[in-house]
Amino acid sequence: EAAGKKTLAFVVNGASDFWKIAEAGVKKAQGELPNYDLQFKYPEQAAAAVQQRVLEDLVAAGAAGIMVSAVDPKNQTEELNKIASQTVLFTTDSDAPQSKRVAYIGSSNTDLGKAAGKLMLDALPNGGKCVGFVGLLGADNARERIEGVKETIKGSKVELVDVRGDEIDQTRAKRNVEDTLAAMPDVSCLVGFYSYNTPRIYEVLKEAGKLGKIKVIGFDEDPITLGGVKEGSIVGTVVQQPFEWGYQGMKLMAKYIEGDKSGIPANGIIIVPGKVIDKANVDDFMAQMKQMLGKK
Amino acid sequence: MQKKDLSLLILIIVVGAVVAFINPRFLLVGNLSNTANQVGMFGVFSIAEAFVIITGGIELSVGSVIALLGVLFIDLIVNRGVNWMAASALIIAAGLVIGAVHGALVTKMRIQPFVVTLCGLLIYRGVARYYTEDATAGFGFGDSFPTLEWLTAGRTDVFGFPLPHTVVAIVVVAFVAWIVLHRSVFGRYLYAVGKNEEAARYSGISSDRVIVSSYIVCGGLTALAAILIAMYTRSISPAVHGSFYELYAIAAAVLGGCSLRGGEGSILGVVLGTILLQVLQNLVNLLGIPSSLNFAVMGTVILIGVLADQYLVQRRQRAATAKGRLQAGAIAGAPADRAPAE
Amino acid sequence: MQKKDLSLLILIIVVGAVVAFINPRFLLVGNLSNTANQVGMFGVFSIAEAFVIITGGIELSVGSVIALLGVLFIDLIVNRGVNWMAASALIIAAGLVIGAVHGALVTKMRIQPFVVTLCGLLIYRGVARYYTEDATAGFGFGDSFPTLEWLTAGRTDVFGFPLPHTVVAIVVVAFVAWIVLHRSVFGRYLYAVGKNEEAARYSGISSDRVIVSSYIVCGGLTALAAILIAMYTRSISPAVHGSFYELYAIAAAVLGGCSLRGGEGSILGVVLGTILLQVLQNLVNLLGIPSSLNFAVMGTVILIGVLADQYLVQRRQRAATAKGRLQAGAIAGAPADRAPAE
Amino acid sequence: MTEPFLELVDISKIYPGVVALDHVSFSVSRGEVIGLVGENGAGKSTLMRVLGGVVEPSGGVIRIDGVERRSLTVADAIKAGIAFVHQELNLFDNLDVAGNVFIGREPLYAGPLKLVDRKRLHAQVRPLLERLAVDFEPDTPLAELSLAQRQLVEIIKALSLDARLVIMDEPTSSLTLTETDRLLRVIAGLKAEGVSVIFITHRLNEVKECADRAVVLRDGRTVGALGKAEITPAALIRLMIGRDLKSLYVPPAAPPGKNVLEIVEARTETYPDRAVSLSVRRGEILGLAGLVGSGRTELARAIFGVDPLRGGSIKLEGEPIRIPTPRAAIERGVYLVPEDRKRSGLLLDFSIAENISLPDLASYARARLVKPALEIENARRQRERLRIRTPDVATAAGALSGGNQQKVVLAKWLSMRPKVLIFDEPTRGIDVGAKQEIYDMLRRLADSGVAILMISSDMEEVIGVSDRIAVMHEGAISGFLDRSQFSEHNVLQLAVGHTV
Ligand SMILES: Nc1ncnc2c1ncn2[C@@H]1O[C@H](COP(=O)(O)OP(=O)(O)OP(=O)(O)O)[C@@H](O)[C@H]1O
Ligand SMILES: Nc1ncnc2c1ncn2[C@@H]1O[C@H](COP(=O)(O)OP(=O)(O)OP(=O)(O)O)[C@@H](O)[C@H]1O
Ligand SMILES: [Mg+2]
Ligand SMILES: [Mg+2]
Repeated sequence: EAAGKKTLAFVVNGASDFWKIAEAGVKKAQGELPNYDLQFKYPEQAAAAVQQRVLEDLVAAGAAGIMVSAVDPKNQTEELNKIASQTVLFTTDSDAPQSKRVAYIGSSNTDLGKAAGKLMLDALPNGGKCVGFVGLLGADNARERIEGVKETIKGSKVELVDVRGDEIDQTRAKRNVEDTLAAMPDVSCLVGFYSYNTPRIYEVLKEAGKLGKIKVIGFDEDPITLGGVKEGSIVGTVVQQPFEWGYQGMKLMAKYIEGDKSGIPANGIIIVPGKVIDKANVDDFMAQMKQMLGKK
Repeated sequence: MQKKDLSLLILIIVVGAVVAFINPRFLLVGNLSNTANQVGMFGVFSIAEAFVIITGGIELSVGSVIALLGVLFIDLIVNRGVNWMAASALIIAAGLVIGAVHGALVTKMRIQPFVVTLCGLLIYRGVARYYTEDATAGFGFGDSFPTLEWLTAGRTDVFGFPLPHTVVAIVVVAFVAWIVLHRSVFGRYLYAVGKNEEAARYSGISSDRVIVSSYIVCGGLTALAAILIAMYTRSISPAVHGSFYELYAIAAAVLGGCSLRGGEGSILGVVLGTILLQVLQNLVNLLGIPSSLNFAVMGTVILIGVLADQYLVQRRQRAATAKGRLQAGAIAGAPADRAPAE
Repeated sequence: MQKKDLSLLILIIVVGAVVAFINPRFLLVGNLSNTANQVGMFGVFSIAEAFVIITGGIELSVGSVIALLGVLFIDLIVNRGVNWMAASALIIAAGLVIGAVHGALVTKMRIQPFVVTLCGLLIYRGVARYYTEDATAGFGFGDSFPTLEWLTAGRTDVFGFPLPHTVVAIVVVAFVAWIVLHRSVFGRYLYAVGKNEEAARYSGISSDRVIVSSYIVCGGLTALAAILIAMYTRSISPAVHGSFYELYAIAAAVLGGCSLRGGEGSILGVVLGTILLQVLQNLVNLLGIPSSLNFAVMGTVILIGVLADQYLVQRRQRAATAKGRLQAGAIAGAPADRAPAE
Repeated sequence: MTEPFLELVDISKIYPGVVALDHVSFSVSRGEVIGLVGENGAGKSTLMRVLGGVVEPSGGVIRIDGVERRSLTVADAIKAGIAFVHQELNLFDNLDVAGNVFIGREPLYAGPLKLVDRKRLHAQVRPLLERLAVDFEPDTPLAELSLAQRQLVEIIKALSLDARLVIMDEPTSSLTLTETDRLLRVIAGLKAEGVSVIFITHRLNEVKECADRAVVLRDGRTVGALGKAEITPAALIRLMIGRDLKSLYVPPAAPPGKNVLEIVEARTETYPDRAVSLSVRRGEILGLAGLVGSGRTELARAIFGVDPLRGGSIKLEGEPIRIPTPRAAIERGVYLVPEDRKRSGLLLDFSIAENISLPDLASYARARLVKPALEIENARRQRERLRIRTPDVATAAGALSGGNQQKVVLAKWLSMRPKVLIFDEPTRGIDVGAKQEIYDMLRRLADSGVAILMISSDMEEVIGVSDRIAVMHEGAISGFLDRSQFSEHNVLQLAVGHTV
């Protein structure tokens, strides 16, 4: 490590493509922050204990600032405070409002869920039965998204009858969709709550020849999801802007460490709103993504 | 068919009947076809595992190998434009090499199979994650390999039943494995080495070669499973893809009558074990059991099945002894000067 | 200290020295204290596992038990307002009961330990998830149990080193386990049953009782570990909490010289195995190795360590033979009519 | 004779398909030494296992000191003062000698913790080791002992019990004359102390030497008892098999031919500085005698390719050959019948037919697929030829009695074309009838041109069967004896390293 360079770390809650976008944001920030060494950390498992370990080790290694997407923010408060007492701590993705973190940068999963709920209402004017698919049923982001959806569709004829979990096992994710089609012939819309759920839904419907007959609403920006949106077989997808979290977050943190605290609002919460991608804006979004990730 | 296999079959039928009774949609062609498809994929690597278990070893890296080879396969055909046949050959070759390395470490370096394959479990997943930088490897939208897809993930209509090609794969693999294990010289050697390596050596069997071969077979079959599964999910997050699959494989093998002490087990049993596990998965979704209870249901049914089987075995033994006693009575009543039995 | 333990210690020291050389922050008091804390928690359930492995069994439900009992513990003290001492006692009792059930299924019903504990793995996690409806169980903000927290997650300054109390726990547990295993009659029986159950039975040892006891000890210690870990993470997502910990435990035990065939292993070895695994985890984070490579590094170091050990063993054997030759030479030179050696 | 303190009345034991004991009655008095003999599978071990609490009888009663019981547990038996040396070793490789001897009865430190007092443990074992004058220590790990040494540990374990009755199930099967003599003296000592001994053996001379009474079992029933004066091998044999046996030694049909196997300066792992040279001729039975641990087994293992040869060379029919693995040996027609048949000779869970075909499976296969019909057919042939007593060649080899198991091992090799057959203790644990059959077989094989190397610790057998004897002492050949020089004295002199 070059002498004198301060380390800023971005610690995520598990490995996924989603965080690749945030990493791109961090890389962009690195270009503008030559005096810092920006690190991007994936804990080897999406478990609080594992992440805690990564945080402790980062503090031990002398990180000047850490931005973390806590696995379980509600209950990690104490531990996060321990980290916050030794270094500058930002949270992202899901907040830990009661902790001593300096700021939160991210979206509100409940809002994202509400946006998806609106998509469902629009897609099913006459109502219908919906089933959702998610990786970890118990995770906060999943609960908040589901809550947002339920809140929005409450009182309408659209119904979310079940949400199936798959432990982030793709085989099971796909299988869950197959089994749902078998068990409920009258299902009229499927919702993929995690980024990989929507592509699995898309594939199963394609194989069953039901594309377009059953409405699909997704989250996040998997290429297949976007392709489906473009094709018209997926109603729309609700995306967050992790690139901005990484980019803005790192720059804010550097500023904060240098003593400039103007970028932080009083409550410490900086919401980067999500976006609904549908057939109208999908081309623009795809172009933008390509540029962000620097892909060919 | 061995008794063990029969009781497993009965368990499957009982579970199936109960599910069909509660939700008749269980018997829909589509659902059966989906379940059969899963059995195809999981069966291939469960049979792979059985080969190693029969020689008294264990292979814990199945899941990680499936992740690593799956990632490589997709990378080869999607990003590097390698012809899919060449890519499949390469992947299978890689599986064979991995098996050979495990076998060599176990036999030549005399490291416990558990340790060798545990390190494999850790290393291969790490390599897969590093290689993709933790990104998901997958087909882009519209990427299409019609022949490959038809071969691996397609279905053919057979008298109105959409038969998944993975089922064809498992039938072929199981048939060949059955011949090899239960009919061939090599299979006999596998059991002999698993039962008593020393006695096998004294009979002129080169047990090291047999053990290495079992790992190689396992590696090759696992690679085949990796391709089938990759083509099914069409996307692989290297951090989680296939994790815990080694437990599935071992569970299927053990349910199917393999003993972790080696020297026991039948191919039919392993296939039935796989079917049971998949029917249990299907049941949870079809009966609308909360998915959090998925594993618990699986565990409970397995436990009940094993307990029932054990109970029946013990009853059968008692019956046999009772019969023996009757015979003894008859003998005791025979004239004392009967001819010696020699 | 056995030779096996010694080579493990040397491996740990070598790895530690290399890490410290590359990043001296490894030796910071805070870092060492954190690593020690991890060793404390993981060591307790690794020792638990070792008890079962030594009798020739295996316990796969460690991780799930840690999840289930952790959830229950937090639920008891946070939501049901049970006194923490009573709650701890209840949890440990639950662990003992789980162990007793496993032991009974293994000995009385004669079901393979692998099957029994695999079902346990599936069932307990399912129950934990169902109980909490997949929600995370944890302390709310401000919930505070000062004595309990101090006892389980606190640290005491010892000559400037913040000694985590989990280390105290592991030292006590290891010491007692060492006495029990290596000095007491019960320990002797554990090894005897693990090596040759039939012979143990012929010697008047009730091997069933010994085996059941080993599962009970394992259950109790796992419950203790569950409490320590719950108090460390302060939150438990039942779906993932403690998953794979059984592999950690088995790996630590096997690294520490336990054989999965039973009858072998030492407590010191298991503790050293745990330390090695934790230092490796620490290393990945400290050296800024991409965390995707975490497991790969762990696997590689273990493999290299085992290989080196094996290499040394083989060299030592060759050396011993050479020495034997020398002694034999001396005998050959002795007068021919010396007293027969009988 | 005093009143019997222990009585077995009408004991039966039924295994699925087998009646192992059929209303056997049996009693033991104080200070009595009883020889229990019978063919393999007669039920001797089963009867004793009932007494030792290992097997639950299907019928009958056990009366100890007037108290009647239907069955015993191991703990009951130990409490009643019964010590048991099992036919198969029951020891722990992961404990030392002392730990094995006192397993289940460790001396403890005072206090509730039940900690083992290891000093006392070792001290208690030492005098027992001295009593049998063994060459290992209380703290020698068991894993380092040879089969015979392990057998001694088992005996010591039984002696350490201070029992009223010591049951020894074939304790001498792997011992040489020296150890056997010492053991017989120990038995005499026990008798003098008022301890009773039940002694099972297939070496009938031993019964004559030590027993006050001999009980003969056949097919699970008592067929007779002989008082001390009546015990002679011939009388025992008549009771056991219902006819007389001809003498052991049958001279070769033709003088021996050319050297088939030549060992030149062979060195083994344990005695790398001792070299062994010997040769076996066509049609000859070369006996290889020696004390326990003299390195005979190791030599055989090295020739057969199980262990590496540390030097020297092997010639087969004049041609130097290298045998790195058993496979190589088998391909050249050099076969070994190992001394530990349960561990190395047989796969106990495999059927008889499968065991026989294993070394030569390819010839029972077409296109690499095994034809079970061929295996069965050959196994049936071997069953007739060797008179293996089993109704069905598909039974597991483990279900056979010891003698029949040994015949299965033999059948393995006789199905192929042997050039050299090495027998390591060919009749360990085998009854006289079967012994006779095996000796006949050895002679017929030799006459058909096979060169036979027979390692044996049974003096009678070495002298009775061999055409020539080589004696080993501490890893080297201490001398050869021709038929004219055969005598116990000469063999023993060479075995302890003296010359004759
Ligand atoms: N566990 C068992 N299961 C079934 N049959 C058995 C069992 N143990 C013994 N037998 C049968 O009981 C009969 C008596 O066996 P036992 O071992 O008592 O003979 P033995 O007289 O000791 O013979 P040997 O001289 O070969 O030791 C044999 O036919 C044997 O096959
Ligand atoms: N498994 C073993 N492990 C260690 N040492 C052994 C082992 N087997 C034999 N030995 C040692 O090797 C030496 C040679 O034993 P070997 O078995 O060849 O002797 P033997 O003449 O066949 O005598 P016997 O078989 O009657 O004991 C002995 O000193 C013995 O202690
Ligand atoms: Mg016997
Ligand atoms: Mg020998």
